[in-house]
Amino acid sequence: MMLDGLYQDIILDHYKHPHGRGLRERFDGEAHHVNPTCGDEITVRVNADLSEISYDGLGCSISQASASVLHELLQGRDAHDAGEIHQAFVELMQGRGQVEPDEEMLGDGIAFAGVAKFPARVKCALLPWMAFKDAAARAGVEVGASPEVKA
Amino acid sequence: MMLDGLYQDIILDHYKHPHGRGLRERFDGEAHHVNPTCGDEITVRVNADLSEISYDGLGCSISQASASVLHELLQGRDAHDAGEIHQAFVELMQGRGQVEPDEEMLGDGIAFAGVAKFPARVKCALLPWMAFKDAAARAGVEVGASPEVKA
Amino acid sequence: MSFDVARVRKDFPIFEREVNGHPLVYLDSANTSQKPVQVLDVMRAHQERHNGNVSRSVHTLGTESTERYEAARAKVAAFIGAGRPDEVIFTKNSTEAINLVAHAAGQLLALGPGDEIVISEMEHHSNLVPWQLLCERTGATLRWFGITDEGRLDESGLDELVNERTKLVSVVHMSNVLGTINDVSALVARARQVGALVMLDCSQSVPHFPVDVRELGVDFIAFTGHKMLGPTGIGVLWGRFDLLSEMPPFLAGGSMIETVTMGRTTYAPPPARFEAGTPPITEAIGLGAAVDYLTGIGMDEIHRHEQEITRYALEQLSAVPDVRIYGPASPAGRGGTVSFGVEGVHPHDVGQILDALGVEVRVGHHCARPVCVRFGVPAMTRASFYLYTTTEEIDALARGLDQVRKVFG
Amino acid sequence: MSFDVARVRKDFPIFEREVNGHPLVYLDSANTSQKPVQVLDVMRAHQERHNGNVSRSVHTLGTESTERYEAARAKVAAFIGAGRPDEVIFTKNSTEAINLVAHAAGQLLALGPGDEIVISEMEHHSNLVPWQLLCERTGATLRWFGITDEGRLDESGLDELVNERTKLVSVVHMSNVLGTINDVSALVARARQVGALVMLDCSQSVPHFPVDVRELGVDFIAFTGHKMLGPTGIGVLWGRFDLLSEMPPFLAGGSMIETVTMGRTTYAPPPARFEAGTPPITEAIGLGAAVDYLTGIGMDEIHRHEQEITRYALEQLSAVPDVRIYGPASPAGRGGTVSFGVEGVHPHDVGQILDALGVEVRVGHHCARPVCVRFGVPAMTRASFYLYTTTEEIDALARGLDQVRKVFG
Ligand SMILES: Cc1ncc(COP(=O)(O)O)c(C=O)c1O
Ligand SMILES: Cc1ncc(COP(=O)(O)O)c(C=O)c1O
Repeated sequence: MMLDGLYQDIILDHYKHPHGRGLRERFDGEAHHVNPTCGDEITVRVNADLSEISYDGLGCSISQASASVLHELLQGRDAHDAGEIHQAFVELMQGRGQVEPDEEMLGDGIAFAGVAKFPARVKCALLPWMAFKDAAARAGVEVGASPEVKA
Repeated sequence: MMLDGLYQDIILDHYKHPHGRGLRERFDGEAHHVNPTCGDEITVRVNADLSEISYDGLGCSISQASASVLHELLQGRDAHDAGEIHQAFVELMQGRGQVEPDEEMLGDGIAFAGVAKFPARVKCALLPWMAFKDAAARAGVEVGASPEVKA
Repeated sequence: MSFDVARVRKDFPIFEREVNGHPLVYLDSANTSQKPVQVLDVMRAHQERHNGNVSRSVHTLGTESTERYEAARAKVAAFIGAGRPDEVIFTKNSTEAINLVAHAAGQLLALGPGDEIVISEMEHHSNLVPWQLLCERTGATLRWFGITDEGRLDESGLDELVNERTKLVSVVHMSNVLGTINDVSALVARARQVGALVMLDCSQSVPHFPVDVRELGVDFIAFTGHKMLGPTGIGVLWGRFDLLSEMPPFLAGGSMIETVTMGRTTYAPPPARFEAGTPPITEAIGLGAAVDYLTGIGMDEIHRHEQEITRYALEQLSAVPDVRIYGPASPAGRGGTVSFGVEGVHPHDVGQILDALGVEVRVGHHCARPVCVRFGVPAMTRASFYLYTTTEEIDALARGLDQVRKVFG
Repeated sequence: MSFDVARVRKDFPIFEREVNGHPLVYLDSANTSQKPVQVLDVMRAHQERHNGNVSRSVHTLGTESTERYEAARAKVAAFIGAGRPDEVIFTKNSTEAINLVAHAAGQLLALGPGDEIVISEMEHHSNLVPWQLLCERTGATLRWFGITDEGRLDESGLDELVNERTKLVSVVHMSNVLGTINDVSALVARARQVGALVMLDCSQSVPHFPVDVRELGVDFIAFTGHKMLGPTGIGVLWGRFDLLSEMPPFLAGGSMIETVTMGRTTYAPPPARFEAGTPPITEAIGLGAAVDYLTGIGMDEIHRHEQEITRYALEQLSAVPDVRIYGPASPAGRGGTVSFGVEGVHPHDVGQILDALGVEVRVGHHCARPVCVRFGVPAMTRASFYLYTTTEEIDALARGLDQVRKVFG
């Protein structure tokens, strides 16, 4: 069935057992993003040195698993690395399934390669990443100029 | 050619040699009507006893000839007769070519029977008659409740 | 002649297609309906043979187009029991129709601080945001009916909510989320008592059961072509003629004027006054054909069929473990739109797995976010039916939900 | 490959029909254009195979519809040289597009007494009445350019007319009556000097010659699908993205929101913010197909063909006794729209006799009454051309005018 690409075990796993979920009290930047089409919401908080990245939200398996993966990939990185990983993830999502993911850089994130073939779900996967970018900017961290995302 | 029904000699004659054209100074009721689609305009003035009906306007052969015929048919009639003739003319125009005109009542007006087959021109033919009805009402004369006309 | 859903389905070319390798199971008609070949043929023929602009020319093509366009108006008027065709205004959708009233009737009512507009928590955003904006523009206050736990309009506070300060009440006739059909008789009576205008959002009712504006006793209704077998790009505002006659224009431009000078313009009577610019001509004609099609089958028949499907769907869905239905639990007083949740699975995921099985349902807040908030969820899954829906399609939905529970179990 | 009008005509099914026993001679494209089979096929296929609502569902039909709808937006954006697809807003026609700006930009500019809006005497009512109403709402003053005897925009008073009080200038790019193509470079430069916004009504230009919004240097343009081989029910507003981003919504409802509560709503970014409700989906896709068709032939080629036809028509019409042409007398700086009068014969009668010969021209004030007033006539007769117009059709027009003079001679 067509869903194999979308609901990889890795994604379902992150969804059922999310990493780093729950907002920390101390943070330097916060952003709240909403997907107006489906009502999915996420709040992301970061420290200025990215030593802490926490989140909470309501949403589908894709957006929730994506937040969990984001936490795993970016927490504790420096701004430069975080920017590179961020950019790679965004490019993967916007590649309509044509981009070959770099497992070394994206780790569990490569499980999202299949999502890129479902245009309606790409924004689910990107929701936490866009919120993270805003939160980081508010904490004074620029994670690179990723291409703009259409709501 | 299809025009025979529309441009009867009688109509062209009234158009080229209109009866009663030119506004009188003395009147009891006046109305100015415009056909918004084509910009045709007419002003009609009447005395309370319908002894005088005058008009002036800009428009196509159909509306101008119709005003001339109206003048000929209604000036000097009493309100009852004018109402009957008015009603007969309106019915003829709205009959889509299915109404047999009464020559005794409508005189030269029967030449307009063919106009009824051209929906876009019916309002040209009716323009003076609607203006007359309003002018008469303002002079205190009711010429009967003719069916409403769509602009 | 009894209703034959198999024969009806033959009129809809889209049912020949597959989705993800499965026959299409289209359960999203509350979002937009499919179109029978009869409607598509009329539109195509018009564009190939009679295309011209309306109300503007004496030439044959223009006259033919005008006649067809006006005939569509007359058909729509008859379909909803309007007193006269001139009470029917063609817009691009329901949303424009409601905005038109919010602007033009809003201006007519000369709203200001202290005045109140009443809507409900059950509204589609299209019957909510225009009134919020009207209140912002004028200083009037927006108030609303709540929703009961059963998914019905909570009229317990009717007399307080609709009071001497109320200038206009606008509520949905049938909820696009809960399926609830609102009996508005008490509301209309109360509005009459206090002299308030009443508008009904009939986007979900006119397509599905007989609606008669005179019986309803309201002042305005809005509905939309694409939900009733017609094309996109066409909607309808119906209004009482005397009210429309008093209303100032909303959109301005060609064809809505009486005469224009650089300094001043006077306006044509309704409906022209409210149809600025070239209208959706082919689309109006297509809507006329859709009305012919619906009338040919009979709105009573269609309603009866949908009631049966709804009863069956409610039974089947109730039998699926972990499924919770929002809105009235029995077919009485509701239409063929059923929203539900699957415990522990986000609607997006439900919809995605169903789509993989060819079952097309809508997920999200359905442009009625306050309804979701009322029931404490960010989103719902919705299956909605029409004259072409079969019990086999409901079975496919139920099977799909088993699959959903398997993946996320 | 050179332009072959005979081959082009084969794409338009309507040219097979007769009118009043004569082959159809369609000289009313400025009113509405005919549609090639390529456009009709794309629309039909969409409705038969892919119909679903846009931006709302995760299901396959909804995704396909959304992709096609957004692809149409991208095509239209490329066609007019827009910086990005999001600068293209789909409306129902030009008229709605202009009203949108009159409301939303009007609100953004916070207009009040003392502010000025500048238009021209050459405007279609759709680019005139919305500004009159805006001035009524806000107390701003409406001012306008006159027309020279040659039918050109009178820019002699430019610096006084467009001044520090001017907040917005909106003029027609090509007159739908006189055929004049306005070179707006001086006007745009002056508007920039005083900080005024500039809108161009491109309803008659975008269909007929290459238009590049960046070259024009304006802030907004409006145009309409049915005049450019597309269907009715679809129009376009293009605006600079940064401006659109600052503008408040106009029509409100589904799909234009970010989040909604009963008390407060926040809005989506452009273009969604300005596309409330279900948009004309099939119609936008049809417009995309029309843009493909036009691009396939080439807008330069189309313009060149129309220039030749116009030259021929101006010659032929000048040769008919008693005919007076309004507007530029040579093809330079004008398009393929020629208005004229026949001495002593009302345009209605001219049009009627031509129609009897199968020649479809428009008569009346062409929704631009001030232009008629400027030239001292209540109405004009207008012949307008497009890529499918032939010299034989011009000959038929000339022969028809001989007949007109015979009947009324
Ligand atoms: C110059 C001009 N502006 C605006 C319009 C209005 O276009 P629409 O009627 O499609 O809104 C037209 C055509 O009718 C036009 O020729
Ligand atoms: C109840 C209700 N009102 C209004 C609308 C808006 O209709 P449209 O999007 O066609 O304007 C819809 C559907 O989207 C609806 O279901």
